[in-house]
Amino acid sequence: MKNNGKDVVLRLEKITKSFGGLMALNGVDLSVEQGQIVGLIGPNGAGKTTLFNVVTSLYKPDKGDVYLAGKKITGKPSHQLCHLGISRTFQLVKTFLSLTAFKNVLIGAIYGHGMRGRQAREEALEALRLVGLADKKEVVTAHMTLSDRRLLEVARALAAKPLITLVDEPMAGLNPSEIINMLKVIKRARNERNVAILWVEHKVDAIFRLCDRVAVLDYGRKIAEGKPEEIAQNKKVIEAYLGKPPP
Amino acid sequence: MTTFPSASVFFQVLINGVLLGCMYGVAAIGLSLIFGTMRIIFLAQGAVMILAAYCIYWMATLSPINPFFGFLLILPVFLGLGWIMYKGLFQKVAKAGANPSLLLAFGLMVLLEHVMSLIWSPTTRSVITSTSTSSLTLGSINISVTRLIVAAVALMATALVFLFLKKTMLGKAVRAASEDMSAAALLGISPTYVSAVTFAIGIALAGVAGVAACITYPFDPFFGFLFSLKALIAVAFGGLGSVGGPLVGGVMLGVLESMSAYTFSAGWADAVAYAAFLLILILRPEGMLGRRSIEKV
Amino acid sequence: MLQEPLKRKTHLSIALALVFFFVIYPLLVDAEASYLVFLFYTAFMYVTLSQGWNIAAGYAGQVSLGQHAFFGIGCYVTAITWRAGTAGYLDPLAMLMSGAGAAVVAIVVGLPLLAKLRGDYFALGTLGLGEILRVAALNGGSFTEGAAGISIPSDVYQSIKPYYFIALLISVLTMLSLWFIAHSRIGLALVAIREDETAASANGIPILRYKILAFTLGAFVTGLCGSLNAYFVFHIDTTGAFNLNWVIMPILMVILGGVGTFVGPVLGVFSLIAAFELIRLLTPQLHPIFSGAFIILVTLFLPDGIMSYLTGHKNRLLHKLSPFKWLALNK
Amino acid sequence: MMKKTTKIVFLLTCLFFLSSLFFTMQQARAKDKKEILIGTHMPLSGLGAFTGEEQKWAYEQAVADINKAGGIYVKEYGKKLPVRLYEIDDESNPTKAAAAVERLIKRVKVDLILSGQVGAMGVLPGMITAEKYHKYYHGAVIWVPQFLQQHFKYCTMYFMDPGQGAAMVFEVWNSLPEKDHPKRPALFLEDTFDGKTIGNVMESLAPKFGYKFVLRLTMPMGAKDFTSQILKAKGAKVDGIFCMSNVPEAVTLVRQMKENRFSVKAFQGFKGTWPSNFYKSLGKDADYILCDGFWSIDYPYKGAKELGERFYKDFGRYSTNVGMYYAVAQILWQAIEKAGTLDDLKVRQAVLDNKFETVNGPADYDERGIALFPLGDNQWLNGKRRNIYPFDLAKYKIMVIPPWDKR
Repeated sequence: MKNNGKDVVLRLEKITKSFGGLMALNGVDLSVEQGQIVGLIGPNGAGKTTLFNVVTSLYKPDKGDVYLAGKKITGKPSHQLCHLGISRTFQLVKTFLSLTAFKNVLIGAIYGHGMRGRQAREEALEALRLVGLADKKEVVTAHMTLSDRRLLEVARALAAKPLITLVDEPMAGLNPSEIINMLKVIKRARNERNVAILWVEHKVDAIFRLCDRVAVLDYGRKIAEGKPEEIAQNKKVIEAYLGKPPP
Repeated sequence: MTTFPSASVFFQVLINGVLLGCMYGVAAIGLSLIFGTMRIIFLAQGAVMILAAYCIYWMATLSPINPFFGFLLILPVFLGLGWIMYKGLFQKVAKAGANPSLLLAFGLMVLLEHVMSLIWSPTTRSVITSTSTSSLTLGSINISVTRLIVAAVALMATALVFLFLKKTMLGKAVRAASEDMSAAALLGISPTYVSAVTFAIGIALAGVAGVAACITYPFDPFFGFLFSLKALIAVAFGGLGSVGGPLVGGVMLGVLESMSAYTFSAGWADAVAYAAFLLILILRPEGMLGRRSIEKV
Repeated sequence: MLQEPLKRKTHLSIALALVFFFVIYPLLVDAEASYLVFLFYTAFMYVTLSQGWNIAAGYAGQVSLGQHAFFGIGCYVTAITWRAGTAGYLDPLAMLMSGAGAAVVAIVVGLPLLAKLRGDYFALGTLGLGEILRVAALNGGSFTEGAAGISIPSDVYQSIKPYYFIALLISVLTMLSLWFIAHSRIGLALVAIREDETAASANGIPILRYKILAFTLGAFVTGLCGSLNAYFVFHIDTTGAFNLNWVIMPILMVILGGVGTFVGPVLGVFSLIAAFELIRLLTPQLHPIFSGAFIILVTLFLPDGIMSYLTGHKNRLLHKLSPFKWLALNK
Repeated sequence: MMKKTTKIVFLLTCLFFLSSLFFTMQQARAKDKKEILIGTHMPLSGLGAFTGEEQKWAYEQAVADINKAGGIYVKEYGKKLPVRLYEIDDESNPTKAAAAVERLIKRVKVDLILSGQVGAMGVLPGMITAEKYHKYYHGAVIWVPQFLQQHFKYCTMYFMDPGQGAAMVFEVWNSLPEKDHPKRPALFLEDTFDGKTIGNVMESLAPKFGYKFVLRLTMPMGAKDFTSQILKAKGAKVDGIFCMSNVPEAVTLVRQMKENRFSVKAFQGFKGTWPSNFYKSLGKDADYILCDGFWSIDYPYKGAKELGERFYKDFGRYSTNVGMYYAVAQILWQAIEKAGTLDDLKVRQAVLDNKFETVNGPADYDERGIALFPLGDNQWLNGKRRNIYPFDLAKYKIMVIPPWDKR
């Protein structure tokens, strides 16, 4: 499937998901093209992480489907999705604490992509280099800083050689200089790997600086989508974030 | 297979199951509380129960005090014992995680069992009360008075634990801590204090369960372990961490056991209970009253 | 990094020297009259049982309290085939069948349990499995001979040596396979599952498959031990075969040595057996009391197990994350 | 980081543990015999602990008594040798019982082994282990078929005669007035080999005495509730009970019978109803219940009365067991003297070849190594067991149990 001459990597069609009475996602459509960075923003509880979890099959959507490179993948087990080309990071960092940084990334290379032996090791090193952790590869993750662990997660996700990587608030809890570093890493990842990135973020300015396109969720609905500069001007978005201006 | 010849037999079996289940429930409440804070299967629970039973046995043989008084006496004594146990043994080890605590509990169980066997000899003992074998008759149904008392104790213990957790400041702290120890610490609650309190209450409840057991059954130093195994199943049946869970789970287990013993065969009753337990676990992994937790990522 | 090959070499030579010692020891002494030979035989058995538990619980984080079920299956498969005459005395085929029987049950039961249950619930579920099998064997009619148990005449017994060497062989093979697993991609996956199932799955690890693999492997070696035990005791009944001892002791030994470590459980086995023997020797009448006190003292002063004491780094996080982490994180 | 010294201390302790193992091994059997070392293993903890206590007492009395007489004359050494008893607790666990016998033979290096307890839980694994190392195991408390299955060459057994025991129950029931014979008796059996064995014998012998059991109910070990079984029996109009179980189960059964207003004319208990704690646990409710006895203080055999009184002095209660254990030891002492050696096979042969007088009556082993003794029957009344069988020795006659509401 082509869209403006580029391949559409991930396409969501009318995703709906509710917990009990709460509608967390309501008919969300979204598509991401190859090599594109798409930002996903919205106030707290807008359903951003839920959307990620639907894409990676942690939750099963009530309605709607997920397509990867044109193939329907709704409800396939997480580990198969990783083989097919979706990798992700987590909002609450989930590194394998008792393993070294290198082994963390090696897991991505071996199990995410199915590489073996030397090839897997080289890929892991390469991914570590990309995020700038090459010199810390023998450090046990439990002893790493939050910022390093976030970078490590990105490296692990990239080592799986995905078509698309889902990054979930990679800047949460980082200080300004660490944020700048993370921005560089994400940019580098896209440029070097030509990988599509779907990015949930709280820090709107970071998103606007880097994304090709931004989608905005509010109360489970997509209220806007477009280029960053368009979104920054969008009335609905400003309302969602700041509340309705007094009449 | 035996079918029920009449409705009254059915109700008789049902009521007996419920009363037996209350017995399991009483033992399960303490187990569930300790589990809530320490995240371990407290293996020594059965031994602590029997320790209380021997205290009552001693009291009943050496003094004219009515064994039912034991419920009141055991509570403060075992509250203190639990406090000492936590401060002296578990506090240090709890920091190192669940595994060493489990090991410690096992060591405590072995030690207690054999010390009791040394002091009171391993012969079967029992406490005779004024209600030991009396029963109420409703139509053609007989209800054991002792078991009725145990059921009342089970209800009261559950209610008290519920009130403690929901209404008192300390109880709220315990709940906060059992949800998230580190978050509770941030709120200014000392985790060790909360753990010590919960553990002490758990031990006190084990003591109460011991009193309930000794007025109902003959016991020996090694009787507790198998009993607490059933209590454990009751806890899981009801749902780990819920207040009413142990009692509900215990009653379910008791009814299941006595129903299968009547209709099927007493020899298979245990297996039927365990199989139902496995089935429920698989269908409803969070237990009957447990909340289905949504994983945060 | 640079030291590693050297370290590995010393470790290997220590291991080889130990195995060599154990191989020649019964040849140097009067094996039939030596109590130590019997004690070593018991220790080898516990090494296998401990590592059988350790692989699922320590490495993959799936705490099983149902190892006695697998041990019992091993005992019964051997006893039944032996009685029927399809297998002979110390028959390798019967032993493999016993292990396989335990493994099959592990797969059949493990599939629903491991797919649905986590942490403590899985532990309780496996405990239930052991009890169900015990009752089933008790009511098994002429197939298991119920409470009477299956008796095989003991007059075929010649010497303790074959038992000793088979137990040694099984434990060495178990250690070897554990080593290869721990140092392969499988080991990586198991540890990842223990540390974080969600992340492991998101990184492409088929977690159910690996959990079952670890659980089944543990069941297989436990079944082998059960089989050897059946040949050793000549009488199999429910009390002996499905005894909770077969699950409690190995767990104690692994915790004492160090959960999720390779050498720890071996140290745990030998020090616990040695300590219990010593206590028995010093106080024959009171030994259970002292054994209980010993366990309490060890946990008070060595809460992280012998292994972490020796290697010096106490990895607290490892403990927090091991078996019971699930509820703590998800309440 | 760990302090180096503590680490070294720790390693040294480990080394000490291990080396101590080696040192303890080196107890060679002295050429110059100073004593006869008898090993035994008993359930002093765990499920069978209540029987282990009396066994331990009886063995220790037997040893003290023979040593008071100067020991046993062993011809091979040309002198009287005192007896020393080495006891191990097998924790009522078959695996530990087998390990206990390994320890007795290999580390303690005992001369001969006196029986453990409770059939498959202790005696059978003990015998099998002794057989492996060709050590004589002077056994008791095991059923004949289990004993025979193993074709033992180094073991013997001494136990009650199940056929006679079953016949005794029916004879006792038949001694009631005709109208009070249980017409619809039921079997309450624990799910162990004991329950199964005796249940089968009872069922097969019943027609010979004009009885037929209308129900055969299982009482699982450690079960807490027998109401379902009681309701079934009530439904089947059961009026007589034969119950084989341990004490806690028997106590619970009787309590729940009363709670459910279920009366029978005769209640014969085996195993679970004889201990004095059965009566202590039930009080007056235990009255009229029948219990078997391996032995009785009232037996007219030499030493029986004196032994029973000695037990009463130590424990403040009477035993229906200690005489049997004492007799086991008595037989072994006599056999050693007759054999004139401590050689395992020769002592065993002496056990087989001779007739023995004991506090439990005469004992005569057959060529398979089996000696059976008859069972007695007693009825509880006011805290005392009144001996009612064998009829020729008994001072009392059986009484019918009055219904619960008429007591």
